[in-house]
Amino acid sequence: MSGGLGRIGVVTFPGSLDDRDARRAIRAAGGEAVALWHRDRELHGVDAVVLPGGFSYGDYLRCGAIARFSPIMESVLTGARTGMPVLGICNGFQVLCESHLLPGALTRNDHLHFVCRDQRLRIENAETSWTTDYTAGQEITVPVKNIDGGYVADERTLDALEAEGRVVARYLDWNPNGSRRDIAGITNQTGNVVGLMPHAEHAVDALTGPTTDGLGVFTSALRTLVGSS
Amino acid sequence: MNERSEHTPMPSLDTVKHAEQTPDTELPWAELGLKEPEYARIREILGRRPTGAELAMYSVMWSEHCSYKSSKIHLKQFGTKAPDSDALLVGIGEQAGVVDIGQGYAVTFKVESHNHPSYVEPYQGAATGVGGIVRDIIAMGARPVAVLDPLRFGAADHPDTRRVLPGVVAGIGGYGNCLGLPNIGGEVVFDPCYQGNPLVNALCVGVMRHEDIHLAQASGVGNKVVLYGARTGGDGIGGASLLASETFDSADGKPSKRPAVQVGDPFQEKLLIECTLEAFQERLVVGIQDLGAAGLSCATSELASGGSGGMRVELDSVPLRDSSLSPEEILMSESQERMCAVLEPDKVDRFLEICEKWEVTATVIGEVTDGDRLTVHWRGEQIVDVPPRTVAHDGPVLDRPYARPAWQDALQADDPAKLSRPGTGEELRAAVLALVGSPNQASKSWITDQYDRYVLGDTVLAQPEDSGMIRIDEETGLGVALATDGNGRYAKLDPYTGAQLALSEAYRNVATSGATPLAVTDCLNFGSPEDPAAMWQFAEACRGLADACQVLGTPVTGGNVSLYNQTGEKAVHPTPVVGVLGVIDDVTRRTPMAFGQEGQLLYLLGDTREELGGSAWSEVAHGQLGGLPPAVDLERERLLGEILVAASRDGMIDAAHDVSDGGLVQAVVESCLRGRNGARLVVPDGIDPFVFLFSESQGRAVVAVPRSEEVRFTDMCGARGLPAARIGVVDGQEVELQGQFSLPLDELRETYERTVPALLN
Amino acid sequence: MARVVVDVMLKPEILDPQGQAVQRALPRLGFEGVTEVRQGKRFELEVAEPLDEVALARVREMAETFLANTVIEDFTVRVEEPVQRETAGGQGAGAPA
Amino acid sequence: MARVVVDVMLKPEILDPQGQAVQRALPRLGFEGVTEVRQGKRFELEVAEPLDEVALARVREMAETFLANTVIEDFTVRVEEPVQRETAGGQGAGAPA
Ligand SMILES: Nc1ncnc2c1ncn2[C@@H]1O[C@H](COP(=O)(O)OP(=O)(O)O)[C@@H](O)[C@H]1O
Ligand SMILES: [Mg+2]
Repeated sequence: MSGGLGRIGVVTFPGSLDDRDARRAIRAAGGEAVALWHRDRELHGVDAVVLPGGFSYGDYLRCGAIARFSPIMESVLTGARTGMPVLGICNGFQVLCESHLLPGALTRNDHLHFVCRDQRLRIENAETSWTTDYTAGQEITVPVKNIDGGYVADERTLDALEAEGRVVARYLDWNPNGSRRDIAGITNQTGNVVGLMPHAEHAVDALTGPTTDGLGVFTSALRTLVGSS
Repeated sequence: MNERSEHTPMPSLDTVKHAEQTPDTELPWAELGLKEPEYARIREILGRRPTGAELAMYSVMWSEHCSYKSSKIHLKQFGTKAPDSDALLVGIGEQAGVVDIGQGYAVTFKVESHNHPSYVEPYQGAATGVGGIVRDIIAMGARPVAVLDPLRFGAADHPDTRRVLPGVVAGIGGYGNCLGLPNIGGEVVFDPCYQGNPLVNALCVGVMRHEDIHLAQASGVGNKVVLYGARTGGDGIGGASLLASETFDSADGKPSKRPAVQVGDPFQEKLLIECTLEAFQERLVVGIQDLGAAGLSCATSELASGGSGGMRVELDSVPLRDSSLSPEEILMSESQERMCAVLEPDKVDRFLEICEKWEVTATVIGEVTDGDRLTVHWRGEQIVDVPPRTVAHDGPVLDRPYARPAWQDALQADDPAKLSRPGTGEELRAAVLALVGSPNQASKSWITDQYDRYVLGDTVLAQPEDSGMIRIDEETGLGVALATDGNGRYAKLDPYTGAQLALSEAYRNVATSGATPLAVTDCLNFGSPEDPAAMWQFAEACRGLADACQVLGTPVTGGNVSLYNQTGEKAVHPTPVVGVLGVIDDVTRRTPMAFGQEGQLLYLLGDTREELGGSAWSEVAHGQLGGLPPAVDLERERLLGEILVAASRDGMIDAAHDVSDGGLVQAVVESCLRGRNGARLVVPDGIDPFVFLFSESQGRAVVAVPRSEEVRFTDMCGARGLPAARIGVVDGQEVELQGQFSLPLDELRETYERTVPALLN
Repeated sequence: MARVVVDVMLKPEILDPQGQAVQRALPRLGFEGVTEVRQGKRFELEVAEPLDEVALARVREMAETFLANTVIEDFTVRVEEPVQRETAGGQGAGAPA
Repeated sequence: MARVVVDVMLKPEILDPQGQAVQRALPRLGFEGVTEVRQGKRFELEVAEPLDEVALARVREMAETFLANTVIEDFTVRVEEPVQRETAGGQGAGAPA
């Protein structure tokens, strides 16, 4: 890790929306937020990357399908494969699935509507790069907002995710999008890449979010970076 | 125009020269919606007959929609009666007014209608409505920070509502969510009068620094005019196609099909916002204008008349989506997601670079000239040569006849006092449940959950709070609050009072959240101006709103008029929708609506009289609309507002909710449900329990006061002369009216939440 | 069971932002020579036999009033033999190409 | 210019909420006898000639890597004659039905 603060990059694709919020959340967690541009191949020395929420390329074709081919994604893929912490939130999760960094895909919500709600979740895996500041089984509330948030994968993949403890978070009370097995987030085999449908970055300040429960995602990553430096 | 036989055949291009040579050629001005004197006036201005392209421009710009010809003389009052306000930086007349909110920040906001398109194609109509108002805000130099959507639909259980509402809501959400603008408020009202004519209004608010205000003007000879954004297609050109078919005098010269409906591209608009803001930041732009109704005709003539010189436009440079478009059609096209910027020549390259960065198509289409003419060229020929002001601003002004309709007296005489009322506790209980579960009073979260309220991370309050509140400055906590209101039932009973009540309520909603109301925008949705009754309603509403703004000290900074809202002879209720903007120095001091703390004391501020005309109760219990609307007391509204703002600033209250349609009981139930706490209420002496619960007297709010603050709070009210009656306490899990009834929160929640989903799923 | 396919496309004069976005992305992905892309919907309906003229007329009515929004979209209805689709690495039969 | 059509459908084992919603709505609208509906996408590409095997292979690659997400979707590629579509009140020719 370079210098004092952990440097976490946030990629802006055309149509990214929650990039500013992700940067604010990183700062709130005590990190240094670095804006990254989709056409740039350079990661500018960041220690971790967040792919933010929004509608990259309007989510035309499929969510995340066009963004996945951005020049910067090559560097993100390389980084991810060599252990760099990568978090995809909402649209970012979709980009990670389209890039095959994470298995499965996100499809149209079962009720077919966009939904914006405060959502209770259970953290299932507190050992990924982005969840060490939680405890397994901890319940948190953060906003969900999506229209293509239904997580799908074939049964074998789902079983494998369960067996390997790669389900990071699950919806409680109400499944807002018909995700298989109430899955709200998953991780890769090495735990450095996490895709999360709910918007942790919108729950870092009680003034503007329902809770501050999302802060832990960003503090976790910063702690991971310190640990590995 | 099938019979063309009598007309002199025209060459394929009607140039200025050709028009001079063929003074007697008749153009289809009537089909383009112009009246005979208007056409004569155009001839007089030009000293010859107009070319087809000129006629296209005048006809769109002089249409009701663009010229405000029926409404102008009434809207004038918003200027002449405008209260002195230090806050107003840019007044009426620009795309949107600009208000000073302190600390060097300015805010611009405006509400607009997209009613008719939303009936034809609900999703796209509503979506493009959001797109249009957002471009208005960017064109002032502001970054859009939030939207609100006041909506009116037909009866909740009518099949047409089932068709229109889901599409409208999905369209507003689909577009706004994709732009990344939080939706922080609005309205949903059901009434049979809107069947076949829903009202889809959209409000956008944007923020800038004082020095960044941009106006629509093209000054500086040699400056370049750049068109950027979407390619131009045959959208919304109606009459111009006709003109084109007239001009192209050959069978296969007929234009190909033109779209009946415009499709919005929110992604394109998002890019447009980003690249415009980046250009502003680098101070590249001299003048800017969005392309809305009347497209290039509007943008070029307004930019040119706003500046000091003339303008020359090369129409061949306009990037087209459909190569069969005629020049008339290109000038009239209303294709979405386009903007026009005026730049000094040495800034053009940098501007195009920014557009390229955001993958936005941008083209130089003209330049500012030293004459005072707007000229348009096509294939090397001049097809337009006009004084721009005459197109943009010298449209006809009509003083249409208006008259109080004959039925108004009978309507006002139909007093709800004669309606049977609940008497016993049991009956009151049932009436409360019926009210809370009625479509107009029930929870709208089926709708508002389809809107992103979190994006941008500055939303401090959003639906179902009284107003939406946005933090503007993270360091200081400076913020703005917005609310929209407009009760068509009240306005039907008395349009003058109805408009004032719309203002009163929006004003009160803003103050209830702890913000000081500063300025007003309005969308006036009325019937046909050709009907003297509708015109009277319109005139009365304007007069009412202008008078009330004067008293409250809140200038109207801009707005929109939507006329012809009717199906056949049947007009919608006169529906003035009023948006109020307020400022709050520190958003952490906001007052939410939720009764969050058990044991806090409930106070009702203001006076309760028996006022049931136009009330929710009369609608729900009897399907009745008659009598007089509640009395307006603007001085009281102002005092109430001051108390609510002071109480919020000094931490004397923990919650507040304004009392409006549905009366006190509706307000208390909403605050209880939101806070997950019950309330025990006592009817104050001298009031009938039914009136206490359901009256819609204005100038009221219910507040929750921590016991430690009670004396300080009541002393303040007493000293300022605001009646404050202790009506109960936050307690338990029921809403109880002592000695009458009690209602478990669970039952209330069930009733409140099930109605709208049951109607729409 | 018979399979009926209803294709719904935006009318040619209507803007198709989705198709445009796809088309603009193609060169970046190294696919040249595609001058236009339109994106529409395909519905596959399993319909009870017999699929006679009456039944087909009903499907056409359904397409017109429900599956397509004829204000902005056109549609086609046809009965189709089930085809085998290509999947990843697709050596699937595909349709006659 | 040749027109190539790429149809993309969710794999049979993947839940299709949109198709399901359509299917559930049909009886309410008075259309009986439709036992299943799947909703997918149809892309119409205008491709520069000549559309030989090499060009078609490129289109297939494009479909596989981009137009379809083969984790959840299957696709078909075919060259198509332009058909006339039905519009409202549609007496349009339609395709062979
Ligand atoms: N179409 C809408 N979009 C966003 N918010 C809405 C909409 N309709 C209603 N709301 C919100 O729901 C809440 C209740 O609305 P309403 O009863 O009209 O408020 P009030 O009577 O206080 O003006 C408000 O916060 C309002 O902003
Ligand atoms: Mg209110």
